[in-house]
Amino acid sequence: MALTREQIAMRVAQELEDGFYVNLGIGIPTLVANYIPEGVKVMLQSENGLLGMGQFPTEETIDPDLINAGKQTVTAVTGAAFFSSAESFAMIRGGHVDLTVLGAFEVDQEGNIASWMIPGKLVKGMGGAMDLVAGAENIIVTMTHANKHGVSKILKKCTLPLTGAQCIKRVITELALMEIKDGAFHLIERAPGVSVEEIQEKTEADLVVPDDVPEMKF
Amino acid sequence: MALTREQIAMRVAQELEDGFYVNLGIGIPTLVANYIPEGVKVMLQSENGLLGMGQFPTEETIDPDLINAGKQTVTAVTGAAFFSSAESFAMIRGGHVDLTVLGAFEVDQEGNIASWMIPGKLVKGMGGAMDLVAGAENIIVTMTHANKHGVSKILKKCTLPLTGAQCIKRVITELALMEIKDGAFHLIERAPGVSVEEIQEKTEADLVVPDDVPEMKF
Amino acid sequence: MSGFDKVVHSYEEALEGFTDNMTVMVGGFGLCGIPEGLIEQVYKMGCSGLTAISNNAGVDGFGLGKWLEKRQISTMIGSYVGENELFEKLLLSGEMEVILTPQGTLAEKIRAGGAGIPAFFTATGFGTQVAEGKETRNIDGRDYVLEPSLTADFALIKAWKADTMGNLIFNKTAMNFNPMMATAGKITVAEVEEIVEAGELDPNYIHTPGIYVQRVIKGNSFEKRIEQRTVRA
Amino acid sequence: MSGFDKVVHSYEEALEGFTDNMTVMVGGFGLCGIPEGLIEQVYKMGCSGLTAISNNAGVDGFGLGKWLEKRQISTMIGSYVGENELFEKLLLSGEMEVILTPQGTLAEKIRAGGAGIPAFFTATGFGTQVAEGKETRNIDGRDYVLEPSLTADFALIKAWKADTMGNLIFNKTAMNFNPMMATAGKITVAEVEEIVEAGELDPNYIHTPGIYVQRVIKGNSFEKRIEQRTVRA
Repeated sequence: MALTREQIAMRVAQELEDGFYVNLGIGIPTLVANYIPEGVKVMLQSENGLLGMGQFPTEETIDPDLINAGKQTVTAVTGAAFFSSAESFAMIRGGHVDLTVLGAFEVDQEGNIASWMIPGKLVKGMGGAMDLVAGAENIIVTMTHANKHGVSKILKKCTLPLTGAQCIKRVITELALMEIKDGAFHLIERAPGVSVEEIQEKTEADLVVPDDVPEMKF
Repeated sequence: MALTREQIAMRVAQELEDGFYVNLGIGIPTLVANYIPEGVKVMLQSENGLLGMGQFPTEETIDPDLINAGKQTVTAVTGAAFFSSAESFAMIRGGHVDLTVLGAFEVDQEGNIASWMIPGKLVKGMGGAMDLVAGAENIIVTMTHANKHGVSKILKKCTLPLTGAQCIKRVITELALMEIKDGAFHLIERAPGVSVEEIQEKTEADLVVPDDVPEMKF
Repeated sequence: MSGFDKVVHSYEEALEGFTDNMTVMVGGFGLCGIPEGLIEQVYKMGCSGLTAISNNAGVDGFGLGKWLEKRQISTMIGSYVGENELFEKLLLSGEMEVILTPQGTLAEKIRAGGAGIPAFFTATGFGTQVAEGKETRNIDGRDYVLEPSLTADFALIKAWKADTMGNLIFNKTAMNFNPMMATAGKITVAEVEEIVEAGELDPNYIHTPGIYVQRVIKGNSFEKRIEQRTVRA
Repeated sequence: MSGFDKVVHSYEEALEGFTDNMTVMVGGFGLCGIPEGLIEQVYKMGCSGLTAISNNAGVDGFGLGKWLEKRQISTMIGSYVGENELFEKLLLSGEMEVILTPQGTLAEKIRAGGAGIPAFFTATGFGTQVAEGKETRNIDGRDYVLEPSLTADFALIKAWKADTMGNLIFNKTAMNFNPMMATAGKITVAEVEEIVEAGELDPNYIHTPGIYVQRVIKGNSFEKRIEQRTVRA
């Protein structure tokens, strides 16, 4: 069975380590915060100027001056710090954030990622995504493996304008966890009940499949 | 009569305007703070991270964490701010300081200044001087016109390693106030009782002398 | 009156000298920490041909969205269009020039402008549209893009509190782009919620020293509209 | 124990992994805001071949002056020799390599190193010895020098207060180079006067967020020697 959005987030959350500073993008990445493993403490960085993002506020504690990068009202945890956008991206660009999780339209086997525009159709702007992919040592991309017509988004070469070049090493989709190295995707884990064949079918890129592909554990 | 150090400082102080942010170097420039004209308020910037430097502390209020760029214990005035060295030089380099006053070993008619080392003999380091001469829109150099042997320090071309190239426009010595333009010094004012001839004699550089050279007024 | 009293008492005075075709930075991230009254005043004045530098362009009908309505902006430099339909329309139709800039690069370009750094290298955007036409260089095995800095004729920013000398503090994530923009405007105008006497802000915790700020105005009122009102049960 | 508890309880622990031939940044301006105990510990350990990055090199017999005594530094990057006779002697004799760097350029090189900017242009030093061998460029009619950034294996800094998570605040002009160095060390060790619980420092006024700080140690005692004791009557 393909993973739900929540299950993708759960699988990503297994990559978190105690003491990590983490930046979670909009969409599925945001959900990761709900599945932080027991005994693991992480600090969430929000690129609009907050280290130590907490849960949503209550109606009583809502504060328009306290939002996250998705413009959602949030809270700050104990030990948080506020700072400017320049300082925030100094952290990101300077490689101080341990893990970044973000979504994508397409990724390819060279490690390129496209996530910010569809020419002539959709222009949301890159926001902080280009800085995040250039700056974070450790990036996980969460995305769907193919579009609703079954067309693969795991490509030999991205077709959309890039967000970053040769920067992506790990991708988690509803079907698989893959690593990119030596110009190919490597299948590391598959979603429970999903066959290697289905993954191959939905992957346009070169896919290296080892003899044994374990199922993800939750 | 040649000006005393105090009189040089007094003449410089006449250049201060109400609302100026000013950086005063070590030596004669420091004395300028004692002669700020009535009705004129200035804020003194100290490049180690203080905007709004005040007078020396009393024995009771002395604080080792509060010093100026000359490493002297000082105080902070009402409305002062503390900040990092990076922020401090952002102010300086970014041209936010209205006036910088600093000393020199030599200046020349191209606007070059040498103030930080005498090869093989004296190396104090440039400290913030190179940044100050490159960043301040408005620089006044205070210095003695010649050394104790009568050798001019107002030169056609500096002989010592430069602090900055083509950045100096105004020089005040114990003998004269001069401006540098079009590759020459221009005599603007002379110290009371000092003859144009004496100034010419002690100036190695090309010196443009107008018909009338007024005396400085104190 | 001291030369360090930066307080002005009307939006007209706050924006004296602001004209058509100027370059203007506007603080804020989304609708958080924007100088609402100053934006409104420029809208009223109707100045056009503006080059606006701001992370976002407000939303339809609020913030910089109002300048878009009146077509006051000829060039927009920002990182995110978001849900602003008019912005997206003007961009796609080419009616307004839009220079989309990565958010961190935008923040750093503004900081650099204020700090007298004319250009710097960054890895952000290498190999993408952002790097097109720009110098690139490999330094110690990594590829970088040379980015020029940004300055502006006016910087319109929002702070929480100011003292009369223009020292500023910001509140929480309403800080965002405001401190860098304060340094990069030839004339920086800070719209604030409260003005206190000099000396009331602790000199150790001032976010923006007064040297960067030319004018301070107490805002009439702040709507502080929320874009994504999210609460827990 | 949480992964965010940065507190260590001995200078040995604070400097674990510090070895010969490393590059080390040391905060402070003159003797103001220097990590006295960490400097002393490196002196005790006797590590040599160090590349030290610090605005000054202490005074004879105190601060980095002690490292000079033991000839622990092979390359010194700083802006000011000042009245430190041994420093001047080692420089003039060539016994120690000294890279004199304008103070503002030094501060910016360190900030850039921490912020992932590998190089930037500055007008400072153009036409002087500082620019020799460096790329220069005329941008919009002004000449600039390209300066590469600096990073270090260890950054040894001094702060006023820390919380257990490594958030720092500095006191007055004892801030100086410390915040930038905190960002540029692979391992940043902060020696502080007081450690408080997380949450006790106001998140709005933290000078250095804990993400930059790997270890925090409460200093045994601070002499805080004054170089120029000036008082008024």
